[in-house]
Amino acid sequence: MSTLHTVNKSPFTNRSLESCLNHCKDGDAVLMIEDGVYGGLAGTALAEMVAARAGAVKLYVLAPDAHARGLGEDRLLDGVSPVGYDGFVDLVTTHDRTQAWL
Amino acid sequence: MSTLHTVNKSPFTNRSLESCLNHCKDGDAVLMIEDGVYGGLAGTALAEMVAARAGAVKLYVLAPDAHARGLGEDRLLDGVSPVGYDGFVDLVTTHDRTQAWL
Amino acid sequence: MKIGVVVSEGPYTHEAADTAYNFVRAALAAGHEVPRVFFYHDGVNVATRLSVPPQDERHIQNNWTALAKEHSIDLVVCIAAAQRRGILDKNEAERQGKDTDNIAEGFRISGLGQLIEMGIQTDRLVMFGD
Amino acid sequence: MKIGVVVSEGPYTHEAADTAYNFVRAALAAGHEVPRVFFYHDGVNVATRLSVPPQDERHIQNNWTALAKEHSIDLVVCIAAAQRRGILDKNEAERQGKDTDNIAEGFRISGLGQLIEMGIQTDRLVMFGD
Amino acid sequence: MSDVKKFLYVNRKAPYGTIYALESLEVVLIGAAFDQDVSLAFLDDGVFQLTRGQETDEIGVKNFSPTFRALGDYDVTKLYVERESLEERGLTEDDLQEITYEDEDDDWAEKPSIRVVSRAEMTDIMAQQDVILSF
Amino acid sequence: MSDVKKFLYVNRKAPYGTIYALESLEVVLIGAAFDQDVSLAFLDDGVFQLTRGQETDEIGVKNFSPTFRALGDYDVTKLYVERESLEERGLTEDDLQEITYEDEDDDWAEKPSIRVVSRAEMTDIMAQQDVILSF
Repeated sequence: MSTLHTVNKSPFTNRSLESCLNHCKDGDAVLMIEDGVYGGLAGTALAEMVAARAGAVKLYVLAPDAHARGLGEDRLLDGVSPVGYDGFVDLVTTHDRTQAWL
Repeated sequence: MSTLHTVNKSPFTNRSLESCLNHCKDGDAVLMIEDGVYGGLAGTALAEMVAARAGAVKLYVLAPDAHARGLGEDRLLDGVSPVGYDGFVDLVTTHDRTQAWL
Repeated sequence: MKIGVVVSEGPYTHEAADTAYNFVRAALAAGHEVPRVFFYHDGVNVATRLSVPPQDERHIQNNWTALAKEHSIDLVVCIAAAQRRGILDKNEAERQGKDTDNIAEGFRISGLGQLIEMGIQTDRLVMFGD
Repeated sequence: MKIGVVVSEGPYTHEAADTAYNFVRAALAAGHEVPRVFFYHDGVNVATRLSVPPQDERHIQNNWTALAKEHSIDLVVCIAAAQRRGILDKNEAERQGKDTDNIAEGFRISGLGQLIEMGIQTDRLVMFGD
Repeated sequence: MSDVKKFLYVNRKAPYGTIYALESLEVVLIGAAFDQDVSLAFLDDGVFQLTRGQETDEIGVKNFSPTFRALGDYDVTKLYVERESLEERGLTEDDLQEITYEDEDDDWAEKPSIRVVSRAEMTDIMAQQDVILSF
Repeated sequence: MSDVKKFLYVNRKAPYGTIYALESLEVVLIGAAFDQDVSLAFLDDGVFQLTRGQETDEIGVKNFSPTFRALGDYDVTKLYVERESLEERGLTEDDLQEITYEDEDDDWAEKPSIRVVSRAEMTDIMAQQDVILSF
């Protein structure tokens, strides 16, 4: 029994990602979409907070949103995987529920 | 020459207030409106950040918004003054420009 | 699998309606069912037929209307949220004494019960919003 | 003093249109002029005449229409923002081949130049949004 | 599988600045008719929805906070409030409205609907749901 | 007082997730016809608007980032970008598009429009304006 969490806001502006990571259980997945993809960036002031949960929680970014914003996959934190919309669908169906951190 | 800054978002969710306080000049005023009024609360995890600028910057909350949210004036930080819509208008006209931190 | 979808923000202003559209297309392509999409909060504004975006931009309402037709998706607009924001069908316009309606083809106005029902009858529920 | 006002968010969803309304009333009561209010982004949705809020809630569009009439305020809705979001006047509806318009009394649709002009011609500009 | 699903309404936004709190409550009231297992979660700025003494006359917006006190009549009796969210905002349980319900399994005794829980408990509550609606 | 006012467009939001960045640019383009003294400020998430290599085909949304490179033709030549905002986001000036203008006072020499400034300088720039439009 595990949850797919989605986060759609920039963590530099809004604390949704932080709250989400604070309410994940080990084995859950977090998919960063829309402006949320900035949470997957390496080398930022927040990278450590995000990286601290990588492993226990699986971290993904929606690649189409990352590409729209000019973020190549080489910019992503270790442990953050890009997925397409098809991967998003798979994450929804392979977890027991989806929780949106709006 | 001074600026009236308005902030309308909760500082517990959004970093607008922090960014605003980081871009104020001494002598400016900051008026917290709508969900921004929570920034004027005493005893919170953010009170110290806000209080650190009180004095150099004049801090106000829009009282009608504070009352709507059940925040009496006894809950406000020292140095934070409540104003009505009439006071809001006075702040606009007595400063040289208004900058909204949307 | 049956997947229910909620769209909570208006078109163009937020990416939510776009992400939901791309998600639903991918879900259908993968063989899943999306029996209903529920539009709530400003999401109801997706359903206006009066939108005229610039020609080089996507037409969000048209995209949803076409997708729903092709895949028999029930596009439900919350009546309470729609009334506040001025999205009306013919019935509602008459009932409220308004001189026109503005809902687009493929959308229908109904109650919040349709959202709960969707939550009960689908295997997964995914929300897109602000 | 002349004060220009911008409303950048839609009615009911955000408090911006309410705060702007209360601010404008106070400015007028204090003897200031508010020659124009400019509606941009989702703020254009304030201008629909099809809104039907619950009877125990304020009617945001009616309030603006009445205030503008009483004080001769020019309520300008940005044409580009309005087209995307489906707010049309009679002219625009005809030009775009739409079967109806939905703009309320007291609002007019015009270009972004009216926003810049307001910035030039007023002593202060105050923005309300998200 | 039973026909009853566990529904959780997650409230993370402050009231009045945006409509989400009010429109969340509207879903809860309609949803109550469906005989599901309903819980409400209040965390982050959502805890501000429950404060006492909300007076909205001056902003011209309807005060919907009394509606929370009616939830018991709709058999909505589990309102989980996160302690860490309260503390960060300088609030205690005393700053919140009293919200109660009558427990039909206990001779209609009046009981509190608000249950202040830790972040860890909130995490567990979220992980036990079938359907999560976020506002 | 001169007829020319100093207008500052403040951009603090990321592109595509919301429309503010695009609709801000639309105001700048129209405003350019009014012969005012125009500057643009990019701080907080607004610095993300200027990143190179934006490719929006997969999300089905129009890529408006090339428009920034046309601003010089509209005599919009002062794009102030806050260094602290870049650093917090792991960005350097090299991650931003090259945006230039031709300086008519200097024999049409091509010059950079982007000026990376410190937070203190940004604060001073803001304090020198007549009209501030926020997006």
